[in-house]
Amino acid sequence: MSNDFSPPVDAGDAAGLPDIKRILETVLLASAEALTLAELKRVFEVELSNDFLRRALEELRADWQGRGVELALVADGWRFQTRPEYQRYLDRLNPEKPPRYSRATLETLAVIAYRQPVTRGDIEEIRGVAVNTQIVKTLEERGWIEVVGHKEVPGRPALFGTTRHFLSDLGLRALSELPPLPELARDLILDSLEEAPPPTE
Amino acid sequence: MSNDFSPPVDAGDAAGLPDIKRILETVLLASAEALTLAELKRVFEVELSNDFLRRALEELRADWQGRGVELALVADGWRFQTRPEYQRYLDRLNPEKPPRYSRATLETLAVIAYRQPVTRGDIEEIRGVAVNTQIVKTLEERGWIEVVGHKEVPGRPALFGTTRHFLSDLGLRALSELPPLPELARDLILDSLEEAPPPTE
Amino acid sequence: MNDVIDSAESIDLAEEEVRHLARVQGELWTDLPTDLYIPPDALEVILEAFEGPLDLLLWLIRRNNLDVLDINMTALTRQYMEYVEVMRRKRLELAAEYLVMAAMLIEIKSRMLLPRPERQEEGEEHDPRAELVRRLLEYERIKQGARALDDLPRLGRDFAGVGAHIPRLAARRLPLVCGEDLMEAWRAILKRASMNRHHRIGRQELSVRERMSRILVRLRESGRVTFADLFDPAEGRSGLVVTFLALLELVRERLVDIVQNEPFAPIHAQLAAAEPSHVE
Repeated sequence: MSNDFSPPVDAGDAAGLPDIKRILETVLLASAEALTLAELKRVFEVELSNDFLRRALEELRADWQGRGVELALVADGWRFQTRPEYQRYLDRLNPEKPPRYSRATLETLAVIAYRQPVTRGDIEEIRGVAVNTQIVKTLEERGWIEVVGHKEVPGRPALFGTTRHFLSDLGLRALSELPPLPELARDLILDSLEEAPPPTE
Repeated sequence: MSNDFSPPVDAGDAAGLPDIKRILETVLLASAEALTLAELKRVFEVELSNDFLRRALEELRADWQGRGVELALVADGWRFQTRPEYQRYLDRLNPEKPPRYSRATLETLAVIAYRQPVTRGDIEEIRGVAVNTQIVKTLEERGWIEVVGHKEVPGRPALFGTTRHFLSDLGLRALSELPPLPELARDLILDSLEEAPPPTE
Repeated sequence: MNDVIDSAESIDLAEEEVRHLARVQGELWTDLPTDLYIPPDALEVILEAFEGPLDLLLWLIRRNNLDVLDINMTALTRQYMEYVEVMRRKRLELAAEYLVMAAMLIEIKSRMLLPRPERQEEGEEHDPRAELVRRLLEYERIKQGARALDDLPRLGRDFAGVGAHIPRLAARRLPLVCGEDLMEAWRAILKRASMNRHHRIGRQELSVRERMSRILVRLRESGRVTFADLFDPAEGRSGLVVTFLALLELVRERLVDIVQNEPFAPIHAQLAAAEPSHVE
């Protein structure tokens, strides 16, 4: 069924799709955080199916095409966000530059993102240098990484992984949407260095 | 003005009214605070007149008519804000603990409900403490109590009673649907036994 | 190593940083000199451009057009050692990782010079450089991954969230009260009150007291009302009784006067007049 939304059971609260879309729009525009389907369901007095809600959200997303703000689905849920093309206007309003991350920070983040779960020792092995505590703290405070467990070796070192929030901040829905790591001369390595094939995703 | 914004134009930053409106919309939606005309002017590379900007904002406000979010001019400037009618949806999303009335307020209300019509003096005598003027005002503003007459004694003190609105807010058809009160003597015994089962009658 | 957030630092290629930073030092280099001479002033800057020994090795390999899969260990080790030597001379707090890597390079180089033992593990031919190459490639991939992550549009930098204001007034919530709350409040009052006073409030009395309020409101609005008009037969018998009891109570409490001007004339109810004795 393409577009024939049947009106939700007992209007009460929301008589039809236009109303539901307007309510979704309002709630999402007012929310600073992304909202999951479950949270959005809670908004309505009547029980709406996931399917119905998803279709309403997709329609709403289409309604917002061509504006400076778009409805996006990210790891944390649905949220309205500005389009990157409009960032320069926001920058002029607020000239304070967001923090730039050092290469060390970004590389640490990349190891955790692409090789998770990893211990501090794993990160040091890959980068060839000690991990600065401040870097881990910075990434934790940003809510991008978290301790996801402990490795069952002496000392039980913490295992780090990235969070949903990290994916959402980059506008992604899942880890699989991360830019793929380059396959560096993979064939050559496989041919000549049989005992050390490169890790593959 | 429906949805037919033309695509963003780079040249000169803002080629026409639709672009300017779209930029204003984006910037205002992204801003947590209200924005003054001066701040909004800063967003544009080209110098826009106050008049022009105000007209664009008025048009934008009109575009948002009938939505759950409105563009409002408040003391601090312009901002998008949710309409009161949509508050209940936001409340359901974020169920906060509802505030509670103080013990003094509840007791005053109880005396008025069970002993109406009563004067302030009656309430003070029953509760054994002076009645705070603010409490009476709070209950009057809530529309739960009203002055139903005056006692013909010196000073002609007001007689308070509960309103129909009070009954409907409590989901009652009549005052007699309030939970019946057990006898005092029995209460005290039960209380002293520390059992305090729900009173049945 | 520059491990903390530094707004001036970027994810650009090490070479670009070296060149850029070196220019800041007043020297106009387009590349590092091949003789590896490093002006003492620039050394620290150059060190900071590398994230560690792996980073330095990758840079040396790239700069010398070495094949990462067939590294000339002699050339690489010599160059690396020269760097480390300069670093050691100028910077005593040289990170230990650089020295560990130096030891590793020398070990690899010497193993390549030695005749290979007959029995290697499982008969496989083992290239001493394999582990180094694996680490270099893995690090290179992570470097590129880091750059790719940095290039992704990021909330707060390349786009923003939205947040329509929720007006405070609309957000004001009123306390909820239920019947039990009132009962509890009443019990609390009674507990405080003297023990010998018995308040018993039943359903019947409550309806009477409620009706008293309603009659007072009606009389205030309409003035004098005929007695009969106060009764609504539609309420049924119990309703009529409640109204009658309410009127009696109102009269007893001197809130309402019942008047009849002459026998058999209509009876009226009205709000009690001020007592003459109190009106001076």
